[in-house]
Amino acid sequence: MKLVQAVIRPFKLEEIKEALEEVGIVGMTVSEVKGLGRQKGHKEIYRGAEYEVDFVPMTKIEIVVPDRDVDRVLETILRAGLTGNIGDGKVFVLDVEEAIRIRTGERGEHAV
Amino acid sequence: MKLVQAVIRPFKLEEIKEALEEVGIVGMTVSEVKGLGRQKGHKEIYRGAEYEVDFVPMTKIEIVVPDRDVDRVLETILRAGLTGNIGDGKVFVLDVEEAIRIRTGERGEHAV
Amino acid sequence: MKLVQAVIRPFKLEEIKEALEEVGIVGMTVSEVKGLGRQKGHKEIYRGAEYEVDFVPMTKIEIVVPDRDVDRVLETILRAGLTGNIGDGKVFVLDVEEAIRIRTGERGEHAV
Amino acid sequence: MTRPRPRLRASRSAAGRGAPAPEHAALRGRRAGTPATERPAPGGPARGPGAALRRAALAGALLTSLPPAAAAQELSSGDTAWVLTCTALVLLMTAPGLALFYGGLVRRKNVLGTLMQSFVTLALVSVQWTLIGYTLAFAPGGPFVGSLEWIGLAGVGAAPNADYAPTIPHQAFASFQAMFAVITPALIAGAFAERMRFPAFLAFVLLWSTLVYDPLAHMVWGLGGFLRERGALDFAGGTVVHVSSGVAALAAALVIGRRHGYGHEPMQPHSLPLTVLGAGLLWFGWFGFNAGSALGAGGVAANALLTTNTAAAAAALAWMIAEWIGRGRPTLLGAASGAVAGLVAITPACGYVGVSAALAIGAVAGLLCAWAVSAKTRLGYDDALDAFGIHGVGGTWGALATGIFASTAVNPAGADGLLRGGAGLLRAQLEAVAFTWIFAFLLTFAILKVLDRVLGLRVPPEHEQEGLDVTQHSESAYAP
Amino acid sequence: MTRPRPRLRASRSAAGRGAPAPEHAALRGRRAGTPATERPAPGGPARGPGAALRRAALAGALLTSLPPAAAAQELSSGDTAWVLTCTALVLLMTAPGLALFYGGLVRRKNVLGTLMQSFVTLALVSVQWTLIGYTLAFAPGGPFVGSLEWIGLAGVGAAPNADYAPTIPHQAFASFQAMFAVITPALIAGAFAERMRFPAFLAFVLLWSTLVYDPLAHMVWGLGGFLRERGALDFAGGTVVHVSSGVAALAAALVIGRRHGYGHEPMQPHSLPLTVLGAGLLWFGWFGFNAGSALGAGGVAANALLTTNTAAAAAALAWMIAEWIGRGRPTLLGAASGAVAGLVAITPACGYVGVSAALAIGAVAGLLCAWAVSAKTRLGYDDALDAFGIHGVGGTWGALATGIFASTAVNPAGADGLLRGGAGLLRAQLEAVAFTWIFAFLLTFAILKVLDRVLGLRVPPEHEQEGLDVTQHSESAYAP
Amino acid sequence: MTRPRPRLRASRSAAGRGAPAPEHAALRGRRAGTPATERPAPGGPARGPGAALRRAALAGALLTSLPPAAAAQELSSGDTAWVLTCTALVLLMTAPGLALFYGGLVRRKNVLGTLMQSFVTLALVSVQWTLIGYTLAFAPGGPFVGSLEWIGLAGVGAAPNADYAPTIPHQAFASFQAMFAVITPALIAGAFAERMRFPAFLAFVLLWSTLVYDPLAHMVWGLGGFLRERGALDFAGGTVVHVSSGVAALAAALVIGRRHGYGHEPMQPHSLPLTVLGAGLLWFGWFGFNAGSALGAGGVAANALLTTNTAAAAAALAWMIAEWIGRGRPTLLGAASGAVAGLVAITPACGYVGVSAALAIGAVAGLLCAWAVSAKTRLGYDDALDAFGIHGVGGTWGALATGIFASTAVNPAGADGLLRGGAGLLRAQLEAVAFTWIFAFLLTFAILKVLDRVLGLRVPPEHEQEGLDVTQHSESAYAP
Ligand SMILES: Nc1ncnc2c1ncn2[C@@H]1O[C@H](COP(=O)(O)OP(=O)(O)O)[C@@H](O)[C@H]1O
Ligand SMILES: Nc1ncnc2c1ncn2[C@@H]1O[C@H](COP(=O)(O)OP(=O)(O)O)[C@@H](O)[C@H]1O
Ligand SMILES: Nc1ncnc2c1ncn2[C@@H]1O[C@H](COP(=O)(O)OP(=O)(O)O)[C@@H](O)[C@H]1O
Repeated sequence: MKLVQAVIRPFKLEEIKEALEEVGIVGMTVSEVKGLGRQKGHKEIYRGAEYEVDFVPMTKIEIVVPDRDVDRVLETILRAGLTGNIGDGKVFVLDVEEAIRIRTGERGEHAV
Repeated sequence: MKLVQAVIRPFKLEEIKEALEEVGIVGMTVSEVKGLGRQKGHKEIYRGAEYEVDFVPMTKIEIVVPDRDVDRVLETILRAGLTGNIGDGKVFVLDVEEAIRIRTGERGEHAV
Repeated sequence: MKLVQAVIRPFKLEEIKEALEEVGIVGMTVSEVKGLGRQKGHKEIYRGAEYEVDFVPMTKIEIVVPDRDVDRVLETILRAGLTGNIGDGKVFVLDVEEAIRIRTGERGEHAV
Repeated sequence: MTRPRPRLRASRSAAGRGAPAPEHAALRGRRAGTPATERPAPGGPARGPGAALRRAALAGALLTSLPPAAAAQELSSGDTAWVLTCTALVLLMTAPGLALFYGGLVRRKNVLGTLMQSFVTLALVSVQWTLIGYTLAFAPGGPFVGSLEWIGLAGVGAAPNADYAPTIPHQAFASFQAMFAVITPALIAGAFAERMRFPAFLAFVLLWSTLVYDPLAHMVWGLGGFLRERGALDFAGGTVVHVSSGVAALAAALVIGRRHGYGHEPMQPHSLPLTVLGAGLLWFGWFGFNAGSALGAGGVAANALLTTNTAAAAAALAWMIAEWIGRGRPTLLGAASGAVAGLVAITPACGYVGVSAALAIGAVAGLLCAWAVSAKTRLGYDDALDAFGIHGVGGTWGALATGIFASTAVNPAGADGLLRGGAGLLRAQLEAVAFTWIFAFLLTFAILKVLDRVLGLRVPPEHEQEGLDVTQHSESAYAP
Repeated sequence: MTRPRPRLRASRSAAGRGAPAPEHAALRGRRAGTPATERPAPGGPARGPGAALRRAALAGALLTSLPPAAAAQELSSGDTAWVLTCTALVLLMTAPGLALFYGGLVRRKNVLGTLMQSFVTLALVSVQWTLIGYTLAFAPGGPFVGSLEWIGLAGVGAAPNADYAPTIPHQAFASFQAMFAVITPALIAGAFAERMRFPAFLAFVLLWSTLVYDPLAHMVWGLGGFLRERGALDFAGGTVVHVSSGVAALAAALVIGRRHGYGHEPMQPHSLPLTVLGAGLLWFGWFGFNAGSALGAGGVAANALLTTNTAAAAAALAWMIAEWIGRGRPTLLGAASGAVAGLVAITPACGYVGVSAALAIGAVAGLLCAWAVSAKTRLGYDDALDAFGIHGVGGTWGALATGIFASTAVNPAGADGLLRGGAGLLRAQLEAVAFTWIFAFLLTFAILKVLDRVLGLRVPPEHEQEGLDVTQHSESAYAP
Repeated sequence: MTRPRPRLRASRSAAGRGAPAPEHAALRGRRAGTPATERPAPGGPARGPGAALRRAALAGALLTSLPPAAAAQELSSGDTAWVLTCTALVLLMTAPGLALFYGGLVRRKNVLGTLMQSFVTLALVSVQWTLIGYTLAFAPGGPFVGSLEWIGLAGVGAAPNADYAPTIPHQAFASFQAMFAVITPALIAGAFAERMRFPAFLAFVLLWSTLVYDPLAHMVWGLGGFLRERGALDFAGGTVVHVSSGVAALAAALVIGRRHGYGHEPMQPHSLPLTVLGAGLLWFGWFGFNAGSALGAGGVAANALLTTNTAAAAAALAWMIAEWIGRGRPTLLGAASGAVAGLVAITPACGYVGVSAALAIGAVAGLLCAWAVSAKTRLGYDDALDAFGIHGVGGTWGALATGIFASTAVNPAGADGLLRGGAGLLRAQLEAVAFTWIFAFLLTFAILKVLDRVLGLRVPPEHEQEGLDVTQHSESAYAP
């Protein structure tokens, strides 16, 4: 199994979620993160003090899938997450050694 | 070393934490996430507009442990995190190549 | 490529970010987490009811870099994240099998 | 003030101060030489053209024969205390009341942009009002707009203006009215929330206040205003404030178009506690808005406060129950929105109707606005925070309801509505509402179209995506 | 009103308006034919059965010989301004004041459910009050409940009701009292926070208001009410509002049981800034609650405001210091809770005691309630937001303290407490408190038991886990 | 009160009640034997040493020949209603107004510590005021401090004090003034936010109130106070409240030093909605602060309210525009800060200047304070929440502006400023400001240095890192 970890634009979450559902991928875990990269942040001003806020609000998706589904997931995210502008985000793939469903104790691909 | 990453029900955190302490596991890193899976979300209504909120609030625990402790950790989480209802969550195990304690620079199993 | 995942003190984020920029590392993804470890938490009191709050607010940094940059990143984090007191945090290194830039579809080291 | 026309505060003396003994009323009747049916202030125009002037003249003639000391004694510290208090209450309605009510409903990235719209409107219109607004609205003038006699508040001093509020300093009246001028354009902002450019917003508020609000206030409340002469009743601003802003909101929603992602992306309120706090402050402030419009602390004010509270309560329950039945759940946002709808609807009526009418007006307002707000989705325009659905619909209902339920038994200075056989009043109310709809819609449409050309109304899509807070104001609402 | 019994506003004239010159008081004394020791309004029952009626008759007899104009002049715009203002202030106490005070204390998943309880109580009881509540509480009736004479506020108009408040419109009095009827059941909600079904809550509020609050208000304040006749003093509702709601909260906590996870899961307040905001609004609104209960703007009101502020301050410090010593830390929640405890305790006393008594009453209230709230954990019931610990305990202490500290030197319309040799008053206070404890506890218990059968009081465990916001109202308090 | 020196409320009668008919004024003029140019209350010292006493004596002499009943009739329920209302409004300014204004500006870890500073100051100074503060400030005494005659508010009862406020209960005046004593030290807390030890804070507030505020209030407003005698005008506390707290804030920022990480770590406001809510409540409450300082509900109060609102609005716009031009963006925090700066600056002037002066005073205040707040960064001290930049700078400008714009045409009880040929007033204002700067700076510096020795001013660096909420109060502002 693989962990597909994507950092995407927050407003793309709904679209990606639906696109994944269409290709049969439902489970995922999502968190709010801040990203730093090529995309420029913005300036903030508080009583004349200027702050460069480099961090951009992003959303992180984590999906664990059997190896055979990885490509499908990647394709879908790349398609649905695209705007073409700097800051669309990244997808990383990591190896997962084991997965367990807490409710049943099922292990491996059955767990996800 | 392994990274045990569990997505659990938020109200189970305290119980799992204590159960882990009992088996000698203290260090962990916790974050608030939203989960999507079989568990149904809920409907929200704002001035007549209905939203399906599919995401369920979940808690993510990350624990890095020496290989020999992995089973103990898994067992404990499976036991303490169980309610038996859909949505109890998952545990994933990933390989960790290196761990370092920032304070001392210690590496490997001594670091965690 | 490797995923360097560091759990640091929140107020060190700015310093580490700048230190990394100086050594040419710009991209990263950051999230707010709670940590449990040797560092003591604190007591809270609400109308006479006392709570032991064991969790300490921490910040998690995730950086994916080509293998050759790992050491540079580790060194920098160890240096800039140090206070010397208990609770400075940890750094973990995981293997990353693939990285893709959503905007361009570039893969591998070009993506990060 | 060049033409002093002191006028007896007959209505408040009779109706507003509790029922005096018959002899007492008769005495006053004799003194004034006119039946005690006149309300000297906003909300109580004379019925029939010229009546106000005739009576004013009469009263003036009689008054001049009284010793001046007696006239001066008319200034009442109790009435002044009440109106100054109400001025503060209505200030609170705009900021932080409305600001938070709206601010809680938007997404986290647009909080400050939304709060700013209320806050800067308070600042901008306060200044505009002292310079030009008050004179356009209230100075003696033609049928459509006031003269420039009181420009920069020249001549508006501590002495009461007997035409508008004979027992309080003229400055108190002008200050109280300032707060009405402030909140009206701020209400409109609900329609174009989350997507308007700030420079365009500033220009809009300035133009709209000067070209729409001030003239309309003059027509309905000002000396010589033409709607005032046609007999419509508007106790505290149902037409001037709520119909006008609600209809303007509809025009604005149509001109500016829907928010990016409307219907697709989730757009839940980011903080309902803020919205409920805002609703609570609005309810609180509305006591000042409505009961303060009696311009004195007597029976009319007490009646207005009681009907206001009752209508708000009934409407909150009605909306909540409607949602419970229709959607399966009673929501807090529904209850809070219902309360505001009820407050809107009772505004023109509060000083002229009794408590059972208030229950009816409130309940219908709750149902009607709940329905209007749901209907929006089907009609396809994006009145983001339902400024039209609540203020336009609720205000229109309230104005017509005044024509149905008003009763001279409650306030002799009012008139009798349909239920008491007075079809004329309902016709007058219909006229006033229709005029206001057309006037406000067309002018708002025109102003916005011009501004769109000249300045650009809407932020670019990337900025809408990123949010107004960062792109328009370089600030974030929340930080660690 | 069938039996007009005009009564001179003697107490407020003498005590309330500052100390008049002797001649002036004498003049009034002569006019009224009765010493200036009577307080015509809530909080000032006559001591000894029949006294009120006797004196009222006397005053009435004398008054009828005065010209009606003089009687009508008693209506005071200053008093009316003050009572209308205070009505608004007490409204603010419930929503958003209490709503936020409670809303900040619950967990994030129950915020809206908690806010809703205050908000809907405002709406529901406002309507109930106009229909049936006011007449049950205040219409002339028997010793336990009012008649239906004023049903639907029939006959409650602009004219003052001389029995209750002779210088303000009757509608102002009814509106002011409405806000007391509103806040009382809302306070109870603190006990069963985070676990009650919404339909059961609505039914409870309706029944409790009608069966507990309205009769109790009648007994203590209403014409012919039996506690009123027995000489107990309750200036602004210590017994009627705080003891009754606090004891009802205890009954409710016992009937509904503990929250799931109580004692195990963390249940910290999700937003203390909201709670502190609520506490600040409560303090602010309490000036209206207490000083408004003078029903006029004079010396008694000023004294009440001063003692109210002083007691709140002393109690905030006392609780804070108690916690500092006992737990090692001075907390903001402690200071805020202490302020509320002090406000509760001074409520029955504020118009009858001086400023040093206020310091003592406040300080003891802070200590006592801090202790009561801690003791809860040991006793094992889950009064989630300490409605009993603060309102029940603080209210009981305040009622007894009135029997200790009251002084006719402060308010001739009051009585002398223990410290000035009047053991009788303390006995009367004890009686009133004991009666209220029993009455409120038993009825609340019965109402809840019946509702539990009929409707079900508690949400199912999964819903409690998920939170009231989503399960009861299909809303979330906060979103991105 | 041992030496009753009743004084006619001439200024408010003439200017405050609207322009009376000439005969009326003349009548009063004759009764008082003194021209109607005197303001009996804070803000209206006599010009020229001894004048007040002379006139008071005169008035007293004449008054004693009137029947006492007439004197007693001076107590006005309208004025009392207004001052009690304003007392509540000024209470609201401190908590939750200022508490939230400051609380929103700090980092999330210091929210409660910051709210606590305002809240506990309210409690502590309320108690201090009743015990010792009021008598030190207002009891008849020497040129620098009051006597102990009114210790524990002995002798402060329902009867009005003719020297300060002849138409309201003395307790109302004392309560109103209490709220000024409360807010002043709370303002200073902005300077040392996020790093002060709580015990040191408590001690500081107690000492500062007793050693700085009370004497200063006496010097400017108290009977026999030496600045009062020198002819400076301070209508509502520009010098006593704002200059003193602002300068104290500067001293405090210098003594306590910069926050850890200042200039490096990000220190954005954690919740601007709270800050804007606070600013809105401050604006609202300031109507009570300024217009309440007329101590009655008449023309002076109305003028003060109008100028207050106008100056706040102008300053909000000015700061916003300055930032727009200088930094490229109009910010909400700028607009809100500007409003507060305008409110500060108009405070000493509001009852003496007209509406165009208010525009000027406000606009300059906005620009000046925006500049001062930016300059801070360059000067290197860390006045964390700009208590000096806004209250010190704005207050100083306001005091001087009063010397420029004051006009006897607006308020005959005031004086003529520079623009109307009165250089003397500006000199008096300069003197008063200079004295206040020196007095407040030196004493604050000394108090803090002593406290640093005795108790330690600053939390240890780890605690500063962790935040005040957890380390000082064992609480967290927000939880899940
Ligand atoms: N080396 C990295 N490691 C982890 N996350 C990264 C890295 N580089 C970028 N990111 C994440 O990807 C997001 C987008 O990257 P950015 O360089 O701004 O644009 P693009 O995706 O178009 O290259 C960043 O905001 C950050 O969250
Ligand atoms: N494929 C997946 N990858 C990552 N996280 C997942 C995946 N599937 C489920 N999860 C996480 O596990 C949680 C529980 O899953 P769900 O299917 O609802 O119930 P159960 O654990 O009983 O199978 C989800 O809310 C989500 O956070
Ligand atoms: N085994 C672990 N797995 C994951 N995270 C850990 C582990 N142990 C500690 N951490 C994280 O590292 C942080 C610091 O650890 P701690 O033991 O307090 O201090 P130190 O870093 O000085 O050893 C913790 O707050 C937690 O977030």
